[in-house]
Amino acid sequence: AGCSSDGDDQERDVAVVVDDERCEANADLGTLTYVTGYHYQASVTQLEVMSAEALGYFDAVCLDIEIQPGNGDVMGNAQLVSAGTAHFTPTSNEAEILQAHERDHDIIGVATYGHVPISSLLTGPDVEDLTELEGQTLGHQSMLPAPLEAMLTEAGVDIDSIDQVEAGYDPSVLPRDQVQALAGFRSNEPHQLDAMGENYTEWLPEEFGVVGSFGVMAVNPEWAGENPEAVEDFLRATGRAFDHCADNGEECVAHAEELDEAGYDTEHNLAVWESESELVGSSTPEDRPRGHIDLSLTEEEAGTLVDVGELEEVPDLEPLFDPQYLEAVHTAAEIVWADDQ
Amino acid sequence: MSGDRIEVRALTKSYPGSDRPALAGLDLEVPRRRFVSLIGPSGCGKSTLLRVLAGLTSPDEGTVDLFGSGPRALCRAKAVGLVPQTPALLPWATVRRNVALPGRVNRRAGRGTDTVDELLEGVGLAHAARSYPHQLSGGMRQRVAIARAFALRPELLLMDEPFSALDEFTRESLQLQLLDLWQQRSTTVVFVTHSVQEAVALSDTVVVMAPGKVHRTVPVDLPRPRGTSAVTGPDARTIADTVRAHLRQAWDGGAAEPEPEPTGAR
Amino acid sequence: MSGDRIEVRALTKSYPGSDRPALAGLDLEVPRRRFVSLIGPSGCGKSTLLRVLAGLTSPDEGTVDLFGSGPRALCRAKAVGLVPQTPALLPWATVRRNVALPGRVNRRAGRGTDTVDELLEGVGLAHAARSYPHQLSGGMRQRVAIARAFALRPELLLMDEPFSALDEFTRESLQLQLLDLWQQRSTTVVFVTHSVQEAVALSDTVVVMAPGKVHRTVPVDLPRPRGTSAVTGPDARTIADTVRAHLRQAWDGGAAEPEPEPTGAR
Amino acid sequence: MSTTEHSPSPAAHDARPPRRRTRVPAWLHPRTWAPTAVLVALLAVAWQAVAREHPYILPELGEVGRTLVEEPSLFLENAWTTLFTALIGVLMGAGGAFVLALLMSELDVVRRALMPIAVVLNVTPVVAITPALVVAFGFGMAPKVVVTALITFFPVLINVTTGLRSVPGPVLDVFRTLHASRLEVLLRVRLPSSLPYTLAALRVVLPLSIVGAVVAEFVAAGSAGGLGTMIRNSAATARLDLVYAAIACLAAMGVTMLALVTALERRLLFWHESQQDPAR
Amino acid sequence: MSTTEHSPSPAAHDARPPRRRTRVPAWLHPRTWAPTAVLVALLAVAWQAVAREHPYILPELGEVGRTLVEEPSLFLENAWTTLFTALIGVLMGAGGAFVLALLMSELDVVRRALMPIAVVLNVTPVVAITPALVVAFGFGMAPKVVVTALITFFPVLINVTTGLRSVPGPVLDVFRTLHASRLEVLLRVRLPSSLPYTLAALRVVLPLSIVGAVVAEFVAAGSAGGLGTMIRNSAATARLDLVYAAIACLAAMGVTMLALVTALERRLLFWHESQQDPAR
Ligand SMILES: Nc1ncnc2c1ncn2[C@@H]1O[C@H](COP(=O)(O)OP(=O)(O)OP(=O)(O)O)[C@@H](O)[C@H]1O
Ligand SMILES: Nc1ncnc2c1ncn2[C@@H]1O[C@H](COP(=O)(O)OP(=O)(O)OP(=O)(O)O)[C@@H](O)[C@H]1O
Ligand SMILES: [Mg+2]
Ligand SMILES: [Mg+2]
Repeated sequence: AGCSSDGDDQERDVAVVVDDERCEANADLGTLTYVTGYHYQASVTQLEVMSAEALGYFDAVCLDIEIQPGNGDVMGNAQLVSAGTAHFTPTSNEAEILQAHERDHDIIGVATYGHVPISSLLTGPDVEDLTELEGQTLGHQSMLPAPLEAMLTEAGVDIDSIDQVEAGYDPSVLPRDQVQALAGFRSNEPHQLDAMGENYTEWLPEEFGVVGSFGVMAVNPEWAGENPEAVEDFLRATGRAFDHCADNGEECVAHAEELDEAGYDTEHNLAVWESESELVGSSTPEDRPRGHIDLSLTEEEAGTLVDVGELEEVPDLEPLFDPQYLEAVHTAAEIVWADDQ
Repeated sequence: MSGDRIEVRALTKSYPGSDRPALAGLDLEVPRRRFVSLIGPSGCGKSTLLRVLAGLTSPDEGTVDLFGSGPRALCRAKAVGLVPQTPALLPWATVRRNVALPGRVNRRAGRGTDTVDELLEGVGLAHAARSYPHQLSGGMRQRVAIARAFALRPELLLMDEPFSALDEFTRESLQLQLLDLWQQRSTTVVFVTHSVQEAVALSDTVVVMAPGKVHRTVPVDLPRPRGTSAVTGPDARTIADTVRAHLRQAWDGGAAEPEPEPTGAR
Repeated sequence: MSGDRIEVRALTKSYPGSDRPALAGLDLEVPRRRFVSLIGPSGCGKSTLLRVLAGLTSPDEGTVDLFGSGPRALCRAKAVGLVPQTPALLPWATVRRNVALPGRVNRRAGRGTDTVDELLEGVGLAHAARSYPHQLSGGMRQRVAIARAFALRPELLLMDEPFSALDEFTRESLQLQLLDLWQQRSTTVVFVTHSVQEAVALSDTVVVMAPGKVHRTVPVDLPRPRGTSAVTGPDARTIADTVRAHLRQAWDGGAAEPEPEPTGAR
Repeated sequence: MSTTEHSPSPAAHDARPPRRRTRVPAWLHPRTWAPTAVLVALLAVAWQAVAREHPYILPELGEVGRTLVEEPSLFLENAWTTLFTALIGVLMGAGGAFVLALLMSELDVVRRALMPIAVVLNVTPVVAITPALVVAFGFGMAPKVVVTALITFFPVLINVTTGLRSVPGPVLDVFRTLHASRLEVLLRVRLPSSLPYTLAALRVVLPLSIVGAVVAEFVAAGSAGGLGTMIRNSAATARLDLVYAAIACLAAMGVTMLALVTALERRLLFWHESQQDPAR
Repeated sequence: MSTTEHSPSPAAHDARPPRRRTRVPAWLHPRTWAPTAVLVALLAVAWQAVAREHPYILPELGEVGRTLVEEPSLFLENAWTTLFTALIGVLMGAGGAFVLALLMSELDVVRRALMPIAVVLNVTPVVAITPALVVAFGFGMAPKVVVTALITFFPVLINVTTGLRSVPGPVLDVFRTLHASRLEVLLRVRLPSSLPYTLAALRVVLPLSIVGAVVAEFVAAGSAGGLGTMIRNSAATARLDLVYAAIACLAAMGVTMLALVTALERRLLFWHESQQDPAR
């Protein structure tokens, strides 16, 4: 079952890598809940958590992590974390941390894995310029991601003239021509449309000079402040798992599939993982640890939010992101894992 | 076999889940325009016979011939009036609308009807025309059902203990109206009653039923119109006593369980 | 004002939405152990009076004293048996369970009851014990209701036209059982009927009602036990004629609408 | 030692002079509203206690009230959007179910053919097929109306079907001897007989239509307005005061609808046992 | 020229020898299943036509069938998850409603106090409060059960309340003279009288419980399995064959539940008008 956290049936030959005191303190916290963003999808910030559990890395840091599948509602998850029902949850990008903050949810980002926007805009193959979308319909999932809005603005599109609708998670609305443009994740919808054999054009925000991020791990700041070592060790274990999964995608996706009960599209998820982890690699500077937070980039991303009217002003970012947990478990770009030494 | 009578042959009817048949080979002949009373022990099948005649249930075996056609054909002609044993009024309709019902239902048949007000006055319910059934006493409800059956001036009038809940004088008045109707139109009346006296006073023939069968048919040879004297006279007495004797036989034979009878007549 | 009688004073009862009161200042006294028949035109308030006596409805004005207590107190003692005008059986229960009902309900009152089988045999329904009400004829249902009321051997037995759907002999047999019950126990019986003959045959007193009121009280001074001869004898005739005359008056006075009466007696 | 009972009291208020009844409307009497008022007050206190402890579960009532008062037109407009969808939906759903129930009760073939399909429709979670509905009906109001109609369809179908069969046998007998057509039996007997069931279904289904519209706004792509959209957006932004203010509007709509059905019942069912004097 | 009617036919099959009836079970007779079969076949053809044209609206039936057959255990397990939630939910919801209806029918105070609150609960779109429910009840089955219970509560409450009031007056009179306690009247008269209404409610609410469970799986965080989760995920990946295979499972569950209620009705309502010979 998805909520099983000890999985006694699995092989666990990983030794404890933290000292006894720390191990005891972590164990004393009892079961901690991580709620995924969307089901058991093999995204960055999800697959490595599921794999860390399966590979026994959480056991190695004496954390008892319970993995709960989310339903795709980021703000709902933010609410769960603020309320203390869950302890860790991913958000799609840093902007969502700001938005959650705007909405009085108490969460902060502790790691940002991708440093380019993951959103992309899909249109039919014959669209040559984004201004052609004026007067057309654009579909999104609950709201148009800020990077895409910024991209459209950059491209000189009069956004007000575009009819925006919520189109759900089924990308086939695009080839059906119910929408002429579709907001999506570049790791998701394109793969689906490819699988359907449909033609489309993908528009990437960075090509219009728009910066962004994806794959943010968030926690409740108050709880994290009280239990910094647990947050550190959570990041340690997932970082370790990321390393493993970067080379063993198939194995890790199989771990995710294990959790799922309702039918898992392995192929699609492997594609998601591979494209996202690749983006993480390519957007992380050589000398920085994976997941590092670059507040200057964040500032810029926040700026686009202000430009598109999502935010009134760029808030004080310091309190909303706390890189120290991640830094504490890395030396330079390498994760600290006692076993290795 | 001819169009001028009701002819029922070897009628058999068992209700599902019941061991004793309600009708067990019943034969009956009623010439047109005749007034026939059915009398018999409780549960002997009188209501069932009436339901078969009205085409409301079909017999397991046997034939029913009503003036050369079948029960359904006669209903189709709007020629059948039924007063069921329970008044069966529409609870959501006023007395007036309940009585007006036959005139409204199936207008195509277009049979003339008495005006509703006359009918209501006839049964002494003019003052209650706008009441609803739940505001009526038991006898008043029964009178509404009677008025409703009279409304069509039917060719065949089937009445199941219509006067059982009425006091003697109301009953007398309604009996007279029934006889009126019967004589003005060529109505044939099949009348179920438990009152031997009533049967003798009204009918041409009294059919005494034993469980599932006709036990005996007693002709009532009294002149008409029958005044109070004729009905209470010695001839009537004799006939009533005959009927009563047959009824007694039917009752004794039919009671499957010995009835506690202190007189020990059995 | 004393514990040995039913005393009803100045009873008034109007149903909402009705212009004529159902009871209009009715006075009645019934000594304990008396057998009283109520007779009166249809709709004159007999059932309403019974419902007041049973505590089922409360009068607008007037007092009800039942042997020194009120209707509810008497019901509480499980001393009231009611046979309503419609049988009111539980459709989902067998005949046997329907009759056994009073014994099961409110066991605390712990009044001895006849065995159900005896009761069923008494009303001639032993063979139908396992039938359901919808499988019974009208008269059979009525007999179930009677057996149910007998089951408690109540102190006050209120019967609303209990025998109306029964043939003469079944009726006779049940009358005898009723008298048995009445004599064995100190039962007081208030008995609504439309049969003058039945009223005279059974009761100590016949109360003739006019709409809303007691019109006249006729004592029946016939010796008991009353054999067939006593009931059909000249004394009985005289009493019956008296009752009938009063009933006629009540009927004439009460009928708000002129009834079509060809005899022109009015 | 005699006891006289002036009013033997199971039906005690029969005895009161009727004038009394008409003078003060029943609903003004404390007996009518006091229990609700007391319970509501208690719940409010409990609510506040929870709200103070767990701001993520419930908002404070004062806040909800303030939100409602501040922008009444916002709520009125959105309520109207939702109500409109709900009403059209229930009209189609309940209306269709009613007609179908009539057909089924008359034609056994129809019943046998359609009942299994109705059941399948009923267990199909509409939220699951809203994407398909949007594909089929576009982004406008249509898919929402369809969702509402689907949700309200089944309770009406079942109750009316049961009701149409609940006719006393002797009444049918009389109609049969009158050679009433099936249509006449249907209109004059079966339909009125089924009224208690139909009205019970309405009681269930009218509030349900509001839920249906809200759920549709929730899940159907392309919802610009309506209380459902408002609730979803407010929930996403953790504006619980807005969420519950919207729910309060929904509740008001639901209660009003039920009151209407109750009034209708009084008018139409005066003859039915269920409407007789409760003290009998 | 005389016509004799052997079987005057409105109740024609009364006349058939009863043996015939018992030998072939009714449901085996073509009369029973043919209409459904024909309509289903027609619908299947129409379905296929749409599916070929618009693969995004409906999947081809063959595919759905293949999906079902390929991994039966997947569907069985998820169906069981959903069914379990649904059953616990309906047990709580319908059970609670039943008990509350009893209380309401006996104690007017309870009715006046709780009815408005029940209405408010009924119009509260549960999807709107699932996040709060998850916060309140955690990730497990509890919030889903609560959603199901909330959805199934109201139809039972309304129907049972109406049913408990539908008792013929004279029967109550008899019980009153027997000085039956309120409890006895309730158990021996009101409850059996309300059965037709209660069973109609069950017919509505059992399939509804499945919908409730599915919706809950849809919207509540922490759903790893169940047909609702399956439908959501498959819809997101445009696997319409999986979606409709899951819906087919739901339909099968719903139809089975209804068949059970029908069987129950036959057993319990033999005495009620609605169960009498349809040809009377
Ligand atoms: N529920 C009611 N609402 C209004 N009026 C009623 C109601 N019940 C009875 N009545 C009226 O009260 C009067 C007396 O009725 P009641 O039933 O007592 O008569 P009854 O003497 O028993 O008549 P019957 O011999 O026909 O049974 C009648 O005029 C009747 O119309
Ligand atoms: N629906 C039914 N199911 C089973 N048995 C029935 C049904 N209706 C009537 N019977 C049985 O058929 C027999 C005849 O019933 P019927 O109603 O014809 O009698 P009846 O002569 O009218 O009696 P009563 O004078 O009491 O009205 C009875 O024994 C009765 O139990
Ligand atoms: Mg009969
Ligand atoms: Mg009466």
